[in-house]
Amino acid sequence: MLNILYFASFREMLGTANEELPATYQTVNCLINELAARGDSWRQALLDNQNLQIAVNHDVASRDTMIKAGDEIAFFPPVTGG
Amino acid sequence: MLNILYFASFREMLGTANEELPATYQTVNCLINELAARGDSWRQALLDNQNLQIAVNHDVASRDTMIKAGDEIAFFPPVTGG
Amino acid sequence: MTSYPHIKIQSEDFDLTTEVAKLRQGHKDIGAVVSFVGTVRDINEGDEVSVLELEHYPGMTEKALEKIRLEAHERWALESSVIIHRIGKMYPCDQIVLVAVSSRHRENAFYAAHFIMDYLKTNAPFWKKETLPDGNERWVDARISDKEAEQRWAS
Amino acid sequence: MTSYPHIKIQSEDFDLTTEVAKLRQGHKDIGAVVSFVGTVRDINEGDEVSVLELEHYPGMTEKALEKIRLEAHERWALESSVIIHRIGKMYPCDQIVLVAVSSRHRENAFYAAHFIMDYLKTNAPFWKKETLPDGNERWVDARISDKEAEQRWAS
Repeated sequence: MLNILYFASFREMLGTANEELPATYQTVNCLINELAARGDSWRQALLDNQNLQIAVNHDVASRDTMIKAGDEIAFFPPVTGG
Repeated sequence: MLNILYFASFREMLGTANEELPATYQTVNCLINELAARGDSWRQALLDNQNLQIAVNHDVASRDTMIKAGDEIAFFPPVTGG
Repeated sequence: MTSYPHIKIQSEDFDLTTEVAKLRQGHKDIGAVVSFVGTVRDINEGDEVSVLELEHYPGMTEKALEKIRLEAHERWALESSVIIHRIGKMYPCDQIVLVAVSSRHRENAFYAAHFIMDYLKTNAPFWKKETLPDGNERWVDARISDKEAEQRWAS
Repeated sequence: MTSYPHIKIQSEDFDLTTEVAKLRQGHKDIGAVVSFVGTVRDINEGDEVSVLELEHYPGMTEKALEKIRLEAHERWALESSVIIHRIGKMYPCDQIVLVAVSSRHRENAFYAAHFIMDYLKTNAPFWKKETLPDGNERWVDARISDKEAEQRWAS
Protein backbone atom coordinates (compact mmCIF):
# COMPACT_ATOMS: atom_id res chain seq x y z
CA MET A 1 0.00 0.00 0.00
CA LEU A 2 0.90 3.67 -0.33
CA ASN A 3 0.23 6.15 2.45
CA ILE A 4 -0.96 9.46 0.95
CA LEU A 5 -0.99 12.66 3.03
CA TYR A 6 -2.53 16.08 2.31
CA PHE A 7 -1.60 19.19 4.26
CA ALA A 8 -2.89 22.70 4.93
CA SER A 9 -5.13 24.14 2.18
CA PHE A 10 -4.91 20.83 0.29
CA ARG A 11 -6.31 18.92 3.24
CA GLU A 12 -9.21 21.37 3.47
CA MET A 13 -9.86 21.58 -0.27
CA LEU A 14 -9.76 17.81 -0.77
CA GLY A 15 -11.56 17.05 2.47
CA THR A 16 -9.05 14.44 3.57
CA ALA A 17 -5.83 14.36 5.59
CA ASN A 18 -4.63 10.93 4.53
CA GLU A 19 -5.64 7.77 2.75
CA GLU A 20 -4.17 4.44 1.70
CA LEU A 21 -4.02 3.32 -1.91
CA PRO A 22 -2.71 0.16 -3.50
CA ALA A 23 0.89 0.48 -4.69
CA THR A 24 0.06 0.17 -8.37
CA TYR A 25 1.77 3.38 -9.52
CA GLN A 26 5.35 3.55 -10.77
CA THR A 27 5.86 7.26 -10.30
CA VAL A 28 4.31 10.15 -8.42
CA ASN A 29 3.01 11.36 -11.76
CA CYS A 30 0.98 8.18 -12.32
CA LEU A 31 -0.53 8.56 -8.85
CA ILE A 32 -1.37 12.23 -9.51
CA ASN A 33 -3.12 11.39 -12.79
CA GLU A 34 -5.26 8.82 -11.02
CA LEU A 35 -6.15 11.21 -8.16
CA ALA A 36 -6.88 14.10 -10.54
CA ALA A 37 -9.56 12.02 -12.22
CA ARG A 38 -11.62 12.22 -9.01
CA GLY A 39 -12.93 15.69 -9.82
CA ASP A 40 -12.30 19.41 -10.21
CA SER A 41 -10.74 20.18 -6.84
CA TRP A 42 -8.40 17.20 -7.19
CA ARG A 43 -7.36 18.24 -10.68
CA GLN A 44 -6.83 21.84 -9.63
CA ALA A 45 -4.78 20.96 -6.55
CA LEU A 46 -2.61 18.24 -8.05
CA LEU A 47 -2.53 18.56 -11.82
CA ASP A 48 -3.08 22.22 -12.76
CA ASN A 49 -1.05 23.57 -9.84
CA GLN A 50 2.35 25.03 -10.71
CA ASN A 51 3.12 25.31 -7.00
CA LEU A 52 2.36 21.73 -5.99
CA GLN A 53 4.89 20.47 -3.46
CA ILE A 54 5.59 16.74 -3.19
CA ALA A 55 7.46 14.71 -0.59
CA VAL A 56 8.20 11.00 -0.70
CA ASN A 57 9.25 9.43 2.61
CA HIS A 58 9.89 12.88 4.14
CA ASP A 59 12.18 14.04 1.33
CA VAL A 60 11.35 16.64 -1.30
CA ALA A 61 10.31 14.82 -4.47
CA SER A 62 9.06 15.62 -7.97
CA ARG A 63 6.44 14.22 -10.35
CA ASP A 64 9.13 11.91 -11.77
CA THR A 65 10.06 10.33 -8.43
CA MET A 66 9.62 6.53 -8.42
CA ILE A 67 7.36 5.08 -5.73
CA LYS A 68 6.90 1.61 -4.26
CA ALA A 69 4.83 -0.24 -1.69
CA GLY A 70 5.16 1.18 1.82
CA ASP A 71 6.08 4.69 0.65
CA GLU A 72 4.60 7.78 2.26
CA ILE A 73 3.67 10.37 -0.37
CA ALA A 74 2.65 13.87 0.72
CA PHE A 75 1.06 16.70 -1.29
CA PHE A 76 1.03 20.26 -0.01
CA PRO A 77 1.17 23.95 -1.00
CA PRO A 78 4.34 26.09 -0.69
CA VAL A 79 5.47 26.27 2.92
CA THR A 80 4.97 29.40 5.04
CA GLY A 81 6.64 28.74 8.39
CA GLY A 82 9.21 30.78 10.28
CA MET B 1 43.01 75.17 29.31
CA LEU B 2 42.97 71.90 27.37
CA ASN B 3 41.98 68.63 29.02
CA ILE B 4 44.23 65.83 27.70
CA LEU B 5 43.31 62.16 28.22
CA TYR B 6 45.31 58.98 27.62
CA PHE B 7 43.72 55.53 27.48
CA ALA B 8 44.69 51.86 27.71
CA SER B 9 48.30 51.09 26.73
CA PHE B 10 48.95 54.83 26.25
CA ARG B 11 47.94 55.58 29.83
CA GLU B 12 50.30 52.88 31.08
CA MET B 13 53.18 53.73 28.77
CA LEU B 14 53.00 57.46 29.49
CA GLY B 15 52.24 56.99 33.17
CA THR B 16 49.33 59.41 33.16
CA ALA B 17 45.57 59.23 32.57
CA ASN B 18 44.95 62.94 32.12
CA GLU B 19 46.48 66.36 32.45
CA GLU B 20 45.63 69.98 31.79
CA LEU B 21 47.68 72.14 29.47
CA PRO B 22 47.35 75.79 28.48
CA ALA B 23 45.35 76.25 25.25
CA THR B 24 48.29 77.56 23.26
CA TYR B 25 48.07 75.08 20.37
CA GLN B 26 46.15 75.72 17.17
CA THR B 27 45.88 72.10 16.04
CA VAL B 28 46.21 68.62 17.47
CA ASN B 29 49.46 68.36 15.57
CA CYS B 30 51.00 71.30 17.43
CA LEU B 31 50.01 69.73 20.73
CA ILE B 32 51.48 66.36 19.68
CA ASN B 33 54.80 67.95 18.72
CA GLU B 34 55.02 69.60 22.12
CA LEU B 35 54.17 66.37 23.98
CA ALA B 36 56.56 64.26 21.84
CA ALA B 37 59.45 66.45 23.00
CA ARG B 38 59.02 65.05 26.53
CA GLY B 39 60.95 61.86 25.72
CA ASP B 40 61.13 58.53 23.90
CA SER B 41 57.88 56.97 25.07
CA TRP B 42 55.96 60.15 24.24
CA ARG B 43 57.49 60.38 20.79
CA GLN B 44 56.81 56.68 20.11
CA ALA B 45 53.21 56.81 21.27
CA LEU B 46 52.19 60.10 19.66
CA LEU B 47 54.55 60.95 16.83
CA ASP B 48 55.99 57.71 15.39
CA ASN B 49 52.74 55.77 15.78
CA GLN B 50 50.85 55.03 12.56
CA ASN B 51 47.95 53.71 14.64
CA LEU B 52 47.48 56.72 16.91
CA GLN B 53 43.78 57.42 17.49
CA ILE B 54 42.66 60.93 18.37
CA ALA B 55 39.36 62.28 19.67
CA VAL B 56 38.43 65.92 20.24
CA ASN B 57 35.35 66.49 22.41
CA HIS B 58 34.29 62.83 22.03
CA ASP B 59 34.44 62.84 18.24
CA VAL B 60 37.05 61.10 16.11
CA ALA B 61 39.65 63.67 15.05
CA SER B 62 42.90 63.86 13.12
CA ARG B 63 46.24 65.61 13.51
CA ASP B 64 44.82 68.54 11.51
CA THR B 65 41.83 69.11 13.78
CA MET B 66 41.74 72.64 15.21
CA ILE B 67 41.58 72.94 18.99
CA LYS B 68 40.60 75.72 21.38
CA ALA B 69 40.36 76.46 25.10
CA GLY B 70 38.02 74.07 26.93
CA ASP B 71 38.49 71.21 24.46
CA GLU B 72 38.97 67.64 25.61
CA ILE B 73 41.62 65.88 23.54
CA ALA B 74 42.12 62.13 23.89
CA PHE B 75 44.92 59.89 22.60
CA PHE B 76 44.54 56.13 22.45
CA PRO B 77 45.48 52.96 20.53
CA PRO B 78 43.09 51.20 18.09
CA VAL B 79 39.97 50.05 19.89
CA THR B 80 39.36 46.39 20.77
CA GLY B 81 35.89 46.18 22.31
CA GLY B 82 32.95 43.97 21.41
CA MET C 1 12.73 6.97 15.05
CA THR C 2 15.69 9.27 14.51
CA SER C 3 16.26 11.77 17.29
CA TYR C 4 17.24 15.36 16.53
CA PRO C 5 18.31 16.95 19.84
CA HIS C 6 19.03 20.31 18.17
CA ILE C 7 15.59 20.53 16.58
CA LYS C 8 12.46 21.11 18.64
CA ILE C 9 8.91 21.26 17.35
CA GLN C 10 6.65 22.23 20.22
CA SER C 11 3.45 24.01 21.09
CA GLU C 12 4.93 25.59 24.25
CA ASP C 13 6.74 28.91 24.22
CA PHE C 14 10.53 29.05 24.70
CA ASP C 15 12.83 31.24 26.77
CA LEU C 16 15.69 32.90 24.92
CA THR C 17 18.14 33.05 27.85
CA THR C 18 17.52 29.37 28.70
CA GLU C 19 17.94 28.19 25.12
CA VAL C 20 21.12 30.21 24.57
CA ALA C 21 22.55 28.83 27.83
CA LYS C 22 21.88 25.27 26.58
CA LEU C 23 23.39 26.14 23.21
CA ARG C 24 26.59 27.32 24.89
CA GLN C 25 26.82 24.48 27.40
CA GLY C 26 30.00 22.43 27.00
CA HIS C 27 31.47 24.83 24.43
CA LYS C 28 34.05 27.09 26.05
CA ASP C 29 35.55 28.40 22.86
CA ILE C 30 32.52 30.50 21.86
CA GLY C 31 32.98 34.18 21.16
CA ALA C 32 29.71 34.89 19.36
CA VAL C 33 26.08 33.87 19.69
CA VAL C 34 23.53 35.06 17.13
CA SER C 35 19.86 34.44 17.84
CA PHE C 36 16.88 35.04 15.62
CA VAL C 37 13.37 35.14 17.06
CA GLY C 38 10.41 35.31 14.69
CA THR C 39 7.26 36.76 16.22
CA VAL C 40 3.59 37.05 15.25
CA ARG C 41 2.89 40.43 13.70
CA ASP C 42 -0.57 41.85 14.28
CA ILE C 43 -0.80 42.96 10.65
CA ASN C 44 -0.36 40.82 7.52
CA GLU C 45 -1.12 41.87 3.94
CA GLY C 46 -2.73 45.00 5.39
CA ASP C 47 -5.21 43.13 7.61
CA GLU C 48 -5.31 42.82 11.35
CA VAL C 49 -4.60 39.29 12.54
CA SER C 50 -6.16 37.82 15.70
CA VAL C 51 -4.89 34.27 15.67
CA LEU C 52 -2.17 32.47 13.76
CA GLU C 53 -2.32 28.69 13.55
CA LEU C 54 0.77 26.71 12.60
CA GLU C 55 0.39 23.28 11.00
CA HIS C 56 3.34 21.07 10.13
CA TYR C 57 4.26 17.68 8.67
CA PRO C 58 5.52 15.57 11.60
CA GLY C 59 8.59 13.58 10.65
CA MET C 60 9.43 15.54 7.55
CA THR C 61 9.74 18.79 9.51
CA GLU C 62 12.45 17.46 11.81
CA LYS C 63 14.32 15.88 8.92
CA ALA C 64 14.18 19.06 6.81
CA LEU C 65 15.31 21.29 9.67
CA GLU C 66 18.18 18.97 10.59
CA LYS C 67 19.32 18.98 6.96
CA ILE C 68 19.32 22.80 6.92
CA ARG C 69 21.16 22.92 10.27
CA LEU C 70 23.86 20.49 9.12
CA GLU C 71 24.33 22.38 5.88
CA ALA C 72 24.96 25.53 7.92
CA HIS C 73 27.61 23.64 9.91
CA GLU C 74 29.25 22.52 6.67
CA ARG C 75 29.35 26.04 5.25
CA TRP C 76 30.55 27.92 8.33
CA ALA C 77 32.76 27.09 11.32
CA LEU C 78 30.13 26.82 14.05
CA GLU C 79 30.33 25.53 17.59
CA SER C 80 26.64 24.70 18.06
CA SER C 81 23.16 25.52 16.80
CA VAL C 82 19.52 24.97 17.69
CA ILE C 83 16.20 25.42 15.89
CA ILE C 84 12.91 25.62 17.81
CA HIS C 85 9.64 26.04 15.93
CA ARG C 86 6.27 26.29 17.62
CA ILE C 87 3.08 24.76 16.24
CA GLY C 88 -0.60 25.28 17.08
CA LYS C 89 -2.36 28.52 17.91
CA MET C 90 -0.42 31.72 18.48
CA TYR C 91 -1.36 35.34 19.00
CA PRO C 92 0.15 38.73 18.07
CA CYS C 93 3.55 39.28 19.72
CA ASP C 94 4.00 35.55 20.48
CA GLN C 95 7.30 33.94 19.62
CA ILE C 96 7.06 31.51 16.68
CA VAL C 97 10.59 30.39 15.91
CA LEU C 98 14.10 30.52 17.35
CA VAL C 99 17.33 29.96 15.47
CA ALA C 100 20.44 30.32 17.60
CA VAL C 101 24.00 29.70 16.48
CA SER C 102 27.34 29.94 18.28
CA SER C 103 30.82 30.25 16.83
CA ARG C 104 34.29 31.54 17.68
CA HIS C 105 33.94 34.64 15.54
CA ARG C 106 30.85 36.69 14.81
CA GLU C 107 30.79 36.59 11.03
CA ASN C 108 30.13 32.84 10.84
CA ALA C 109 27.31 33.05 13.39
CA PHE C 110 25.60 35.95 11.58
CA TYR C 111 25.73 34.25 8.18
CA ALA C 112 24.69 30.83 9.50
CA ALA C 113 21.67 32.11 11.43
CA HIS C 114 20.51 34.14 8.44
CA PHE C 115 21.02 31.17 6.12
CA ILE C 116 19.09 28.79 8.38
CA MET C 117 16.14 31.20 8.56
CA ASP C 118 16.08 31.77 4.79
CA TYR C 119 16.13 28.03 4.13
CA LEU C 120 13.62 27.24 6.86
CA LYS C 121 11.18 29.71 5.27
CA THR C 122 11.14 27.86 1.95
CA ASN C 123 12.09 24.28 2.85
CA ALA C 124 10.54 23.30 6.18
CA PRO C 125 6.96 21.99 5.93
CA PHE C 126 5.06 24.48 8.08
CA TRP C 127 1.89 26.30 7.04
CA LYS C 128 0.28 29.33 8.61
CA LYS C 129 -3.43 30.02 8.77
CA GLU C 130 -4.62 33.43 9.92
CA THR C 131 -7.88 34.27 11.64
CA LEU C 132 -9.02 37.86 11.07
CA PRO C 133 -11.02 39.84 13.68
CA ASP C 134 -14.28 39.06 11.79
CA GLY C 135 -13.63 35.35 12.26
CA ASN C 136 -12.65 34.69 8.66
CA GLU C 137 -9.76 32.30 8.17
CA ARG C 138 -7.21 32.24 5.37
CA TRP C 139 -4.04 30.35 4.56
CA VAL C 140 -0.99 32.60 4.37
CA ASP C 141 0.50 32.79 0.87
CA ALA C 142 4.15 31.97 0.32
CA ARG C 143 6.20 35.08 -0.44
CA ILE C 144 8.26 35.42 -3.58
CA SER C 145 10.75 37.43 -1.50
CA ASP C 146 11.37 34.35 0.66
CA LYS C 147 12.25 32.28 -2.41
CA GLU C 148 14.58 35.05 -3.58
CA ALA C 149 16.19 35.23 -0.14
CA GLU C 150 16.91 31.51 -0.26
CA GLN C 151 18.38 31.69 -3.75
CA ARG C 152 20.99 34.26 -2.74
CA TRP C 153 22.74 31.50 -0.78
CA ALA C 154 23.13 29.23 -3.81
CA SER C 155 26.82 28.51 -4.13
CA MET D 1 24.55 65.43 29.80
CA THR D 2 22.91 63.75 26.84
CA SER D 3 20.97 60.61 27.70
CA TYR D 4 21.11 57.54 25.46
CA PRO D 5 18.38 55.16 26.65
CA HIS D 6 19.26 52.57 23.98
CA ILE D 7 22.92 52.46 24.96
CA LYS D 8 24.07 50.95 28.22
CA ILE D 9 27.64 50.78 29.51
CA GLN D 10 27.65 48.75 32.70
CA SER D 11 29.77 46.42 34.79
CA GLU D 12 26.80 44.14 35.63
CA ASP D 13 25.81 41.21 33.47
CA PHE D 14 22.62 41.36 31.35
CA ASP D 15 19.79 38.92 30.71
CA LEU D 16 18.96 38.23 27.08
CA THR D 17 15.25 37.48 27.57
CA THR D 18 14.77 40.63 29.67
CA GLU D 19 16.59 42.88 27.22
CA VAL D 20 14.73 41.50 24.20
CA ALA D 21 11.41 41.98 26.02
CA LYS D 22 12.32 45.65 26.65
CA LEU D 23 13.38 46.03 23.04
CA ARG D 24 10.01 44.75 21.82
CA GLN D 25 7.92 46.69 24.35
CA GLY D 26 5.51 49.10 22.68
CA HIS D 27 6.27 47.78 19.18
CA LYS D 28 3.54 45.43 18.02
CA ASP D 29 4.56 45.35 14.39
CA ILE D 30 7.74 43.34 14.96
CA GLY D 31 8.24 40.11 13.04
CA ALA D 32 11.97 39.62 13.62
CA VAL D 33 14.43 40.09 16.47
CA VAL D 34 18.12 39.45 15.90
CA SER D 35 20.43 39.41 18.94
CA PHE D 36 24.18 39.18 19.05
CA VAL D 37 25.96 38.25 22.27
CA GLY D 38 29.75 38.47 22.39
CA THR D 39 31.35 36.28 25.04
CA VAL D 40 34.81 35.88 26.59
CA ARG D 41 36.71 33.08 24.90
CA ASP D 42 39.15 31.16 27.08
CA ILE D 43 41.74 31.17 24.29
CA ASN D 44 43.15 34.20 22.43
CA GLU D 45 46.12 34.20 20.06
CA GLY D 46 46.77 30.62 21.15
CA ASP D 47 47.07 31.45 24.87
CA GLU D 48 44.72 30.61 27.68
CA VAL D 49 43.05 33.67 29.15
CA SER D 50 42.08 33.91 32.84
CA VAL D 51 40.73 37.44 33.09
CA LEU D 52 39.65 40.03 30.55
CA GLU D 53 39.48 43.66 31.65
CA LEU D 54 37.48 46.15 29.62
CA GLU D 55 38.41 49.83 29.76
CA HIS D 56 36.45 52.53 27.95
CA TYR D 57 36.29 56.28 27.36
CA PRO D 58 33.23 57.52 29.28
CA GLY D 59 31.25 60.04 27.28
CA MET D 60 32.80 59.24 23.93
CA THR D 61 31.68 55.60 24.14
CA GLU D 62 28.00 56.45 24.47
CA LYS D 63 28.22 59.05 21.71
CA ALA D 64 30.04 56.69 19.33
CA LEU D 65 27.60 53.82 19.99
CA GLU D 66 24.56 56.06 19.52
CA LYS D 67 25.97 57.28 16.23
CA ILE D 68 26.43 53.68 15.03
CA ARG D 69 22.92 52.76 16.21
CA LEU D 70 21.30 55.70 14.43
CA GLU D 71 23.22 54.96 11.24
CA ALA D 72 21.78 51.42 11.33
CA HIS D 73 18.29 52.91 11.67
CA GLU D 74 18.97 55.13 8.66
CA ARG D 75 20.17 52.26 6.51
CA TRP D 76 17.51 49.66 7.37
CA ALA D 77 13.85 49.79 8.34
CA LEU D 78 14.11 48.93 12.04
CA GLU D 79 11.57 49.10 14.83
CA SER D 80 14.00 49.32 17.75
CA SER D 81 17.56 48.53 18.80
CA VAL D 82 19.72 48.37 21.91
CA ILE D 83 23.44 48.11 22.60
CA ILE D 84 24.78 46.97 25.98
CA HIS D 85 28.51 46.77 26.59
CA ARG D 86 30.05 45.65 29.83
CA ILE D 87 33.20 47.14 31.35
CA GLY D 88 35.55 46.00 34.10
CA LYS D 89 36.73 42.47 34.83
CA MET D 90 35.23 39.48 33.03
CA TYR D 91 36.04 35.80 32.90
CA PRO D 92 35.85 33.05 30.25
CA CYS D 93 32.25 32.42 29.13
CA ASP D 94 31.02 35.76 30.51
CA GLN D 95 28.84 37.91 28.29
CA ILE D 96 30.62 41.09 27.09
CA VAL D 97 28.28 42.78 24.65
CA LEU D 98 24.70 42.62 23.43
CA VAL D 99 23.37 44.08 20.20
CA ALA D 100 19.66 43.44 19.65
CA VAL D 101 17.58 44.77 16.78
CA SER D 102 13.91 44.38 15.88
CA SER D 103 12.19 44.90 12.54
CA ARG D 104 9.14 43.81 10.57
CA HIS D 105 11.13 41.50 8.31
CA ARG D 106 14.18 39.44 9.12
CA GLU D 107 16.61 40.67 6.50
CA ASN D 108 16.81 44.20 7.93
CA ALA D 109 17.38 42.92 11.46
CA PHE D 110 20.16 40.54 10.38
CA TYR D 111 22.01 43.20 8.40
CA ALA D 112 21.58 45.90 11.03
CA ALA D 113 22.83 43.77 13.93
CA HIS D 114 25.84 42.62 11.91
CA PHE D 115 26.58 46.21 10.84
CA ILE D 116 26.36 47.54 14.40
CA MET D 117 28.78 44.88 15.66
CA ASP D 118 31.27 45.47 12.84
CA TYR D 119 31.23 49.23 13.48
CA LEU D 120 31.34 48.85 17.24
CA LYS D 121 34.48 46.73 16.90
CA THR D 122 36.41 49.48 15.13
CA ASN D 123 34.71 52.70 16.26
CA ALA D 124 33.69 52.43 19.90
CA PRO D 125 36.43 53.35 22.40
CA PHE D 126 36.81 50.13 24.37
CA TRP D 127 40.09 48.37 25.08
CA LYS D 128 40.69 44.83 26.30
CA LYS D 129 43.49 43.70 28.55
CA GLU D 130 44.07 39.99 29.09
CA THR D 131 45.56 38.31 32.11
CA LEU D 132 47.19 34.97 31.34
CA PRO D 133 47.29 32.06 33.87
CA ASP D 134 50.88 33.00 34.82
CA GLY D 135 49.67 36.44 35.87
CA ASN D 136 51.14 38.28 32.89
CA GLU D 137 48.97 41.02 31.44
CA ARG D 138 48.79 42.21 27.85
CA TRP D 139 46.65 44.60 25.84
CA VAL D 140 44.71 42.87 23.09
CA ASP D 141 45.78 43.93 19.60
CA ALA D 142 43.27 45.28 17.15
CA ARG D 143 42.52 42.81 14.36
CA ILE D 144 42.97 43.68 10.72
CA SER D 145 39.98 41.41 10.01
CA ASP D 146 37.79 43.75 12.09
CA LYS D 147 38.83 46.73 9.98
CA GLU D 148 38.09 44.74 6.83
CA ALA D 149 34.70 43.69 8.21
CA GLU D 150 33.81 47.34 8.79
CA GLN D 151 34.90 48.39 5.33
CA ARG D 152 32.55 45.95 3.60
CA TRP D 153 29.66 48.17 4.75
CA ALA D 154 31.03 51.29 3.03
CA SER D 155 28.34 52.45 0.64
